[in-house]
Order: sequence, then C-alpha cells, then structure tokens
Amino acid sequence: MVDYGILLAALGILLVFPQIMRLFDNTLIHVVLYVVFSGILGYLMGTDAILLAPLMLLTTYFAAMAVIETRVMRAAIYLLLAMISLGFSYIFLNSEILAALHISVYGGGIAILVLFAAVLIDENSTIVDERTQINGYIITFALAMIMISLVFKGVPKSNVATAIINLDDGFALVHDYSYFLWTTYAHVIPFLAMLILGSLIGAVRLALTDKEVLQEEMEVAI
Amino acid sequence: MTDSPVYEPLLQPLFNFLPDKMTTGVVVAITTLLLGSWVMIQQLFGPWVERKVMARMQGIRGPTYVGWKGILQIPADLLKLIFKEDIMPARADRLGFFISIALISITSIISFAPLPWGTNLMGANFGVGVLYVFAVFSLFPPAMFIGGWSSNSKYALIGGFRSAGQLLAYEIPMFLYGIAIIAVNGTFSLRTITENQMASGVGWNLFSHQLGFLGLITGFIFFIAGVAESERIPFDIPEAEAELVMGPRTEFSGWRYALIMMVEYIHLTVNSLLFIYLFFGGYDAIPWVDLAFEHNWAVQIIVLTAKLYLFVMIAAWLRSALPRMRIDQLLSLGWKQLLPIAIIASIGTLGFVKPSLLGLDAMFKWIISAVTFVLIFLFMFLHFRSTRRRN
Amino acid sequence: MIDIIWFILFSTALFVTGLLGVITQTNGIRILISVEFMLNAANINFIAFNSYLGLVDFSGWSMALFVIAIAAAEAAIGLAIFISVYRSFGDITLGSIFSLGEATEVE
Amino acid sequence: MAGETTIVHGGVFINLALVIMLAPIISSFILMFIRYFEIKRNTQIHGVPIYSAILGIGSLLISFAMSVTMTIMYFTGEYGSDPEHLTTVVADAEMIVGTNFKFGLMIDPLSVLMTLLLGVIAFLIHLYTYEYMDHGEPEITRFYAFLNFFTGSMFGFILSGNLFMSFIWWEMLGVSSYFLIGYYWKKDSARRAGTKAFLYNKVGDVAFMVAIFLILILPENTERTLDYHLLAELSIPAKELLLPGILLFGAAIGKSSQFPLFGWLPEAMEGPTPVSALLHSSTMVKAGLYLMIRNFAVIYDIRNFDVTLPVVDPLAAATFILFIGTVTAFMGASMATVSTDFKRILAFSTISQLGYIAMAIGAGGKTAAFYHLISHATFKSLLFLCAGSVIHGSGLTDIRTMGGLHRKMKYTMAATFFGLFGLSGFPFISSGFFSKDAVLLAVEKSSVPFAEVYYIIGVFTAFLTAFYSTRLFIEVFFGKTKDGKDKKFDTRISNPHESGKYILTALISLSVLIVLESLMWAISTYGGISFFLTEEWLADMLGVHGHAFEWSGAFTSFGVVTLGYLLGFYLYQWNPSSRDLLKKPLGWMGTIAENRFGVDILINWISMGIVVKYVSPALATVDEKVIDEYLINTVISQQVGLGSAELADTIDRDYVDGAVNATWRSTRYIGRVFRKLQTGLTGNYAQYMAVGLVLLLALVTVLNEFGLANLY
Repeated sequence: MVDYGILLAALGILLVFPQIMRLFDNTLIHVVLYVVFSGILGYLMGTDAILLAPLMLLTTYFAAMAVIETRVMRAAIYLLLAMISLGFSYIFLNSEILAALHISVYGGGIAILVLFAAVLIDENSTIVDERTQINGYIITFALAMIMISLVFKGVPKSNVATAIINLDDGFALVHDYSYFLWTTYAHVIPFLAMLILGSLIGAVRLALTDKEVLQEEMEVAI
Repeated sequence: MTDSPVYEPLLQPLFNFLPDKMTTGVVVAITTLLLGSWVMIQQLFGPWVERKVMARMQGIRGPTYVGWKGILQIPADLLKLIFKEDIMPARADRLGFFISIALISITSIISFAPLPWGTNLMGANFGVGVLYVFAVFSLFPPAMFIGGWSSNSKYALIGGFRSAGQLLAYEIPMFLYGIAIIAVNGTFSLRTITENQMASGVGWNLFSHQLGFLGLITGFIFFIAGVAESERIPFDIPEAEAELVMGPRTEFSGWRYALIMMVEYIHLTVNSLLFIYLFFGGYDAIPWVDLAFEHNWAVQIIVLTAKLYLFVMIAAWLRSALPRMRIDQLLSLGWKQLLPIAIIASIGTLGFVKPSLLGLDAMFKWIISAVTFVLIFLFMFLHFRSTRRRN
Repeated sequence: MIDIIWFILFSTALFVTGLLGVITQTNGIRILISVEFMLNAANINFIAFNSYLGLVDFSGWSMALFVIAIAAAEAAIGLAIFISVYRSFGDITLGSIFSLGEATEVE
Repeated sequence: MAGETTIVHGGVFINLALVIMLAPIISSFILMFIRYFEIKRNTQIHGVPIYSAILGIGSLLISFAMSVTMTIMYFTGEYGSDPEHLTTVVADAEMIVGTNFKFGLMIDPLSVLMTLLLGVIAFLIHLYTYEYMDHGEPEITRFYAFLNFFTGSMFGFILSGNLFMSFIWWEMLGVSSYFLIGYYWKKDSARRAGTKAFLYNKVGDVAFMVAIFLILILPENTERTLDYHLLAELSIPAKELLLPGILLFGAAIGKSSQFPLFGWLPEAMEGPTPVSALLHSSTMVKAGLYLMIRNFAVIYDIRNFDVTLPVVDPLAAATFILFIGTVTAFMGASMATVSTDFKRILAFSTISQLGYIAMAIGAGGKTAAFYHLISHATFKSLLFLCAGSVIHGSGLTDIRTMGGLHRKMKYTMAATFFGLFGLSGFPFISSGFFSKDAVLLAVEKSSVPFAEVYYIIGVFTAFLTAFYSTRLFIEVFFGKTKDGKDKKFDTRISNPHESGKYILTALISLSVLIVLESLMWAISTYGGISFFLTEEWLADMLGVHGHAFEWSGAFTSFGVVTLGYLLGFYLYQWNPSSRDLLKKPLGWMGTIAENRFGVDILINWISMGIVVKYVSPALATVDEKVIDEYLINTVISQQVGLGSAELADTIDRDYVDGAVNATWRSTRYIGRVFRKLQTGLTGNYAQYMAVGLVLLLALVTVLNEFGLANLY
C-alpha cells in the first residue's frame, strides 16, 4: 500500500513540474529536468510503476502546457502530444485496443480539427484578470488535494482486485471486448453513430454557411 | 503475445532482469528493428526501381552512374543530404518544426511492428494488429499540418492544409474497407488474415467467392485509397510542384528532407503491404492451393518482397501514366464517393459472410451480394451523372 | 504490478489541469481543449477500474469508447460553432459575445 | 405415390426461387430509375438503350438458368427433395405479425414445371425483343423495365405460397400488363386497349378478393389460413365450396379471358408482338388457369378423389366451369375462323384453347389441364413470334393481303408450320394432339351432367381449329386468289425479307422444343416408356391420376382434324371460288362470329347504358345532397363547431391567460434577484462549479471523519 505522504509528493511533482519547466527556455535544461523529475517520480512510485512514471509526467506536462501556453496553435500542438502519450499509457492497463482507438480518434480526428480551427481563427487569447487566475490555481489545487485524499481513504477498503489478469493472448481479449460491445451495448452503437453523423452534418453546414446568412440568422434570432 | 516471433525465446533470457512489461517492450523493439532494417533496405532500392520503370516508360534511361546501372543512386543521394547544412527558416516555430519531423519519422518506423514477413517472422503480435497500423498512421495528417504551419511559408501552409485534408479524407474509407475484411476474419491479426487466405481451396480476398466477390470492389477501392494515402500521383495535390513548390516539405532541407522523402516511400511500402495482407494473400505464394513449400520462411519473405516490388512498379506506372487531380475533385472523390461506397460495401460484405449480423436468414446471402453490387452501381451511376452535369 | 492509486493520481492531475484551463481561459478553442482533458481524466478511471476488476465485463472500456465518440462529435460541432462565431463577430473571446444577452439598460 | 408429399420448410430451393423472381424485378427497378432520371433531367445518356437491353435480357438469363437448375435439382433428388416422394418446399415470413398475411413461397412439382416453362419461353421472347424492337429510341428502357416486371410478377405468382401473396402478384400482373399493352401510348387505340384490359381484369379481381374472403371464413378453415399446402389438407363439403369456387373461377374469367370477358384479349394486340407472345403463352392468361389448378382443392374436395376423376355434384362449381369453358372454346374457335388479322386470329385461337383448359378443369382433369397448358404455351408463343416475324418482315397485318411468302421467309414458314402443327393437333404425333385428346377424354369420362354435349362441342371445336389453322397457313405463305391464280406478295407496298439471327434463334429454339415435346409424348404414349413429361408421370407428380390413352377417342380426333385440314385446303388452295358458294347459306353465322356473339355490345350496353346513365348520377346526388349538404354543412359545422368554439374561448380568456400572466410576473421577480450572478464569462461559471464541488467533497469528508456518513 502506498504511503499518503508519497502520494501527496507525487501529486505535487505532477502539478508543479510544468511551472518549473516554464522558468527555463533551453531544450537541454528541459531534457535534464524531465529526466531528473521522472526519476524522482519513478522512485516514489516504486519499481512496478517505473515505466508509467515518465509517461505520466510527460502527459501532465503537455496537458498543463496546452492549458497555460498563450499561443493557441502551440496549445493545439501540445494537445496532440498529450493525447498521444495518454493513449500509450492505456497499454499499461492491458487495453491495447482503446489505446489504438484513442490515438486514432484524438490524434487523427480531434487534434487536427483543433489545429485547423486554431489556424483559421488565428487569435491569441487574452488571459482573464489576475484575480480569476489566482482563484483558479487555488481552487484546482484544493480540489486535487481533497480528491486524492478521498480516494486514498476509499480505495483500500473497496474490493478492487489487486492484479490485472495477465492475458497472454491479446487477440482473444480484443475479440471478447468486441463481442461484449456487439451484444451488451448493441443498442447504444446506432445512437452513437447517429450522434456522430448528426454532428458531422451540422458541422459541415455551419462551416459552409456564408457570413451574411449567418448574421441574418443571428438578427432573426435576436 | 505468446505465439509471436521466433526470436523471442532467444532474446527473452537476455532481458530477464527487467520488469515484465519492459522485457516484452525491449524484445518487440529489437525484433521490429531487425525486420524494419529489411524494410529500410527496400527503401534504398525501391525508389531506384521506380525511377527505372518510369524512365523506361518515358523512353529515357534513368539513373546510370552510381553503382551497377545506378543501383546505388539513392544511398548516394541520402549520404549527400545528410551532410548538407541544417537550415531552419527565420521565424519558424521551433517546436512545431521539430515535432512534425519527429512524429512523421517515428510513426512511420514503428508502424512495421505488427507486419508479418512470414509465419513466425514478425516484430510483435499486438492484440490490435492492423488497427495499430491505422492508429499510428492517423498521426500523420496532424504532423504534416504542423510541419506546414510551422515553416512560416505560404506554400508550406497551403500544402499542410491540403495534405491533412487529403489524408483525413482517405483514411476513413480505407479503414472502413479494411474493417470489412477484419470483421469477416474475426481478428485484427494480419497473420491470421494471411493464414486464412493461405488455406487450400480459398482464394485471396481480392477474388474470393467466400466474400461474394465483393472483395474485388473493396480491394480495388482500398488500393485507390492507399495510393491517395501515400500522396502519390495522381493524388499528389499537397506537393503539386507547379503550384506549391514542394507542399509542406518546402522548407525542409538537409537531413530533414532526406527523412521526409524516406517516410514517403515507407508510406508507399506500408500501404502496399496492407493491401497485400488484406486482399492479396500476404506471403501466400499461390492462391487456392496450400503447398508445403509455402510455409518455408525464406519462400515467404521472398514472395512478400516480390509482391511489394510489384506494387512499387504499379505505383510507378500510375505515376507516369496519370495526370494530377484537382483538389476539389480529390476531396469529393474521397468523401462523397469512396466513403458511401465503403459503407455500402462493408455492410454488404458483412451481410454476405454473416447474414445473421444484419438480422437476415442465410438464404438471402447471394441476394445481399447482388444488392450491394447494384447499390454501388447505382450510386456511381448517379454520382457520375451529377458530376458530369455540373462540369 | 502497478498500484491502481497511481492511475487515480494520474487522472486527478489531468482533471484539475483541465479545470484550471476552463476557469482561466476565455478563448473558446482553449476551453474546448481543456474540456477534452477533463473527459480523458474520467476515461482513465473507467479503463483502470475495469482492468483491475477483472476483464469479465467490459462496461468500463465500453464507456470509455462512448466518451471518445462523444468527444469527437463535441469537438466537431464545437469547433464549427466557434468558426462561424468568429466569422460573425471577428472574435471568439467568449466574454465579449453579448448579442444574445439582454441589454443592460432595459428594465 | 400420389398425394404422398413431404412438406419441408426453407432450404436451398427457396434461395433459388427468390433469385428467380427477384432478378427480373430488381433489374426492372434499376431500369425504371434510369428512365426516371433521364426524364427528370431531360437528358439522354448515351448507350442506355443497349445497356438496358443487356440488363433486361441478362436478368431473364439468370432466371432461366436458375429455373433449369431448380428443375434438375428438384427432380433428381438433390438437396433434400426426393423423386419418389415428391417434396413440397414451403417458406413463410409474416408480413403483419400475428396474422395469416404472409410472404409465402411454395415449391412443388406444379410450380417447378411452370417456372421452367416460363423461364424458357420468357427468355426466348426477351431475346427476340432485342431484334424486334427499335433500339434507337430511349423509350426502349421503359419497355424492358415493364417486360421484366411483368415476367418477374408472373414468377412471383407461380411461386407464391398462399392466396394473399398470389393476389398481390396478380395485381402486379394486371398493372404491368396495362403498361405493356399501352406501350405505344401516343396511339389512341393502344391507350384504349390498355384501359379495356385493365377494367375487364378488375372485374375478375373483385371476384378474387371476395373468394379469398370466403375461403378465409369457411367453417372448416379453423386456423384461418390461406396457405395452399394447409388448404389442400382441409376436408370441405362440396356444398360449401360452390360459391368460393365460382368466384375463384370468376377471377380466372377476367384474367384468362373466358366467356363474357374475352373482349380485351384481341384488343391487347395493340401492344408490341413480344408482349402478345408473353401475354398469351405463359404469363397473363395462364395465371387465371394456373390459379384454378393450384386451388383444385377449393373446387373439388381433393380427399374424396378417385384415382381417375372426381365425382362431381351437379351443384358444384365444376359444372359452371365446364359450361363456361365449352362456350369459350367454341366461340373462340368460330371467331378465329372469320377473323382476318394475323394476330387476332391467334388471339381468338388462344381464347378457344383457354376454353379447352377450363373444360378440363371443370371436368376434373387437373393433369389434362396442366398438360394442355404446357403444350399451348409452347406453340402459342412460337406462333406469336412467327406473326411478329412476318409483320416485322413484311409490314402487313391482314392475311388477305399476304400470300406467297414461302419463297421469302423460309425459316419463319417452317416455324409457323411447327406452331400450327401443335395448335391444330396433328394426329398421332403432335403434342397438341395428345393434350387435346387428354382434355376431351376427361370431358367424356366426367360425371358432370350433359358431359356428352360438351364433348361433342369440344370435338367440333377441334375441327374448327384444324380448319382455321390450315386457312392461316395457306393464306399467309401460299394461297390462291378467287380467280385461281397463285397469290403473290405485293412488292409495291414493301419488300418482305427474312428476319435476323436473334428472331430466328428464338423461333428455331421453340420449334425444336415443340418437336422434342411431341416426340417425348408420342414415345411415352405408344412405347410405354416413362419420359420427363409423360402424362402418367405428370399425373403422379400432381397427385391426381389422369386417363390412359384410348384409341377410340384418338380416332375420333383424327377424323375430325383431317376433315378440317381437307376443308381448309379445298377452300383456300384447290378450289378458291367455292368460297362464294358457301357465303350465301353460312354468311349469317360469319356475321355473328365477327360481332363476337354480341358479348362486347352487351357489356358496353351494361356499362354505358345502365351504370353511367343511371347509377353514377344517383350516387353523385346522394353524395352531394346527403353527405355534403346535410351531414357536413348542417350538422357538423354549425352544431358541433360553433358550440365548442365558444367554450374554448371562455377557457382561453379566463384560465389560460391568467396562468400565463402569473408565470411571467414571478419569473421576472426571480430573474431580477439572480441576474447579479450572471457575468457572462465561462470561467466564472466553471469557478462556481468547482467551488461547489470542493465544498461538497469537503462536507462529505468531514462527515465521514466524524462517522456521520459512510462514504465507502
């Protein structure tokens, strides 16, 4: 069982690491910092999770950069990178199929949409006032602390099996999963398909509408 | 991953000191590297073959000076490019410029992992098999787009837009066509799909009666989508040299250019290999029969390489025979024709092989096949009518 | 054997990062990006708990798949909306778009 | 062996049957779509006529091949069918769940043989069409579409497994025949002919509907089923079968152009010749009689069958059927004798032959009826194709203007010879002879009252048939004028020529078919060798025994037919001037026959004189005065409408409006209070939410710490 102090320390590293990285503007220092911090994190997390630590650190770093970075295009690039590393972390959960799906949907679909939109709009946003920003940091940090403590107290008592089943045949797992989707959730999939089709058509229609028509519609709505 | 590569028993003891997952990862990496180097060797001679074929078609001689009949032309070019000065445009986005090239090359190289070169010759027998290849490939459009944007050049930016749009438009139909074959075989494993085609009495999926001859349509359009996916003529809109200099690659020079051209050929290779595995029998030498020598690993690797070169030659043929399409034609072909046909054809194939999935009795299966053909015929007919009228 | 608490930690970190983005950003696209992170934080939990509770029932994975699909739909429609908003107003700072709001001087 | 059938559900035959019937229908839909888009876009696509021909003929080729396959598979005992104990394969799918309205298929010897017949003939006719019709105009797509649809509907009708499905296909047949007869819709006569055929058929359709209803409510039919294989097992007294039987035959009267309603068939010659050939041989007119053969159990109680013939109650429907059939046979033959138009002669002869088949059904000779149906289908389709070839080659339709064509059109002449060889029943060897003989034998042996009279009329009709066949052949291909000179073709009008290879392929194939048929029947009758289509074998298959061949009846036929031939040769070849001598004593008979025995005039008088003049105005008055003025204007609008409007007004003003006002007032008050929180910034809202979440979780934690709530 993990110690509570270690857990809080790891959380602190995850949340503070991006801020530390922002202080420097040199690739070499970034690499050194990353290696050092992932080493610390890996040490905290123990030998079992030693491969997960750098990936976790990388994902949270990219995610934080996507949120903090002022240039929208950069944020979109960071989104792409964060999603790729997040997808790879699913492999540690024996879920190769979700890793593949996650990477193809987020990398190939959503990231490119965001990139397109970012280039087309080409506007670097203004951050809200200082007060809101500081409020945000405080609130999120409080939320993180309170959530992790709740979970820390809850998880040992609940009946989580301690071992991932070591499934040697990945194909059988994928087959079982597909069969499960096809049988138990068969009725959801058509709705999902209709949802995606509807959003596609709506998006295309919105994007193709002329500016004048749009403004007329707005006026009518007002 | 029990029944995977032949190397594994040899390599496994060497890395026993590492944690569980890590051992597997290292073994996969090493085997992928070994088989990948075979592919990389093809990269050094594939372009030479292509240039020779194109030269014959144009009535000229092609590369002749370096090596025997110019066979070392490509390695020589590569050497030259690697030693050239590394130039990055002023005001280019450094992150994007680096990330795009890194993503492109890494994704291309790791996409070899689940491709089998023989019954026991493969990097990693992932549970997601071919889906892994598609997933890794789907990172290509954003990478191209980032590269185009970060070059700070209008040609590169437009090329990036086009490239991303094109790759997106053809990725989805390509995947859907693949899905039909995957669902019919009930597995993502390229090896199992190939072995199914190797069995005696079974033809390759392209012309198998077990798919109700729908493999013909599916395979043909999969091939078209694959050519479009590797951005070759007639689909090389992003780098149309008369309009956009070199598309998203305009500002890349030196080793970056070498890498990016390499990646283009790797793309061609992997798309051809996917077509070969899914529709053209993989490393199966002769369709319909199952002979003993077909199971020899040397024969298998030779057969697969020979098929690969066949497709390189077809690509060269297309490149020298066809004119380039317009961007709107290209996108409308992808979205308005290949995608609906893909949906119809994959549902039809599924319905043919497993009518119960569509809630139909088995007695309707040939009817499903016929109806699919008719629907595709009608669809194309109506579409051509409408396009002709518009033009 | 990785302890499940690390995945929960991972998901918490990702969630609060997304939340920070939603609170501090005004640009529509940035908010959308942050929302994606929050959705994925939930996904990690779904997948992790499903994998740790034994892979007999795949409900967690299925839920993650649905979340991915819905996120894709949401991103498509959201970005289309932002683009058309941008073309109408020349701006996608969400605080400065007031056309649909009630004007303040009306009683 | 007879009657021992095993019923199998599903199987490979159903697959085949679906392909057979859906191939033409799908192709027809494609063709219709193509034509629709051409018309809608007002363009013509290059090459479409030829492609539509390929598609139309190709789909029939599929049906043809599949029907041959099905027949061979069925009778060689592959795939579950047993040649010893013939199998009936049935497939059902409920259209409306919980009812007996099913999409049913039934495959038994009858439908298999009929499918084979239709497959062969329809394919040859489609092939013939390729040359006969003009492919220069885009209209041809429509023609192929409807021809395919027509054939497909007939396939569906043949293979349908219950009365309901039969009725649906029956209606499809009706509507597609309307389109085909009126194919040249720019011609007034073609339009009229189509309408006439459609209206005449409608009379039969009404009878069919009522018959289905009556069968559904029969007391013995406890499960309220319409499936043929279940109906055949019911044991129903003959008395209750009288009305359903007569009404079912009423349907056949309309479709198969029996006695009062035969007027549409000669008019239907306005359609193109392939249509006539298809219509007369194996599709439209055969549908009615096929229905009768299929529903034999409704006319006769099949359980009480003797091995030879059923004992017929004088009150049974069979009496009626035999009467109508005999009248039709005689009238048709006599009208054919006096008609002068090539195709009309054939049309009247069809009517007469259909009468024969109806006679056989009425006399209880199911086998004989089906036997004659098959042979008639073959030779009549051939004859129509020959007529088309002659018209195509010469441009003429009246046989009086023809003559001496034997030099120019040798192959057509040979084919016509084989056709007439069957039609007239050339003694002892032709297939028509055997089948007609079977029919006459059945009539002679039947227990229907006055069977002898019907038999004599039937024999006389055979004489007339032989006579007009001879007349037709001589007038068209040889012939002498009244002056005794050889008739010559008038080359000033047009230059007659032999038709091309597609037409000749169809003609020769059908001639060969007739010869083969005749040979098989002859060998089986005299040699006692059981062949593919021998009568005994057919009888076994169909579950009813026919009669053995009898020499006495055969010699009667022989004498009568020979007399007919001799008379024909005498009047038209050897001594043409003697026709004038006959004109004076027998002219009145000719006039009656030419006016079609006044049947059309009678129908015209009923419909125009009574229905249009009196019944419609009366109904119109009822509609106008009673329903419109009284019921709607007075009662509903004034009484009900006004009263309810006043009530609604009160409710709206007092209650609904008041509720609405109260709502907006309270809403405005609440809005004023809570407006302060709305900054319009997304971040702020997210902040509120996050703060709320933090507070909630903190509360839960605190409660949990103090043991006030158990979170886990």
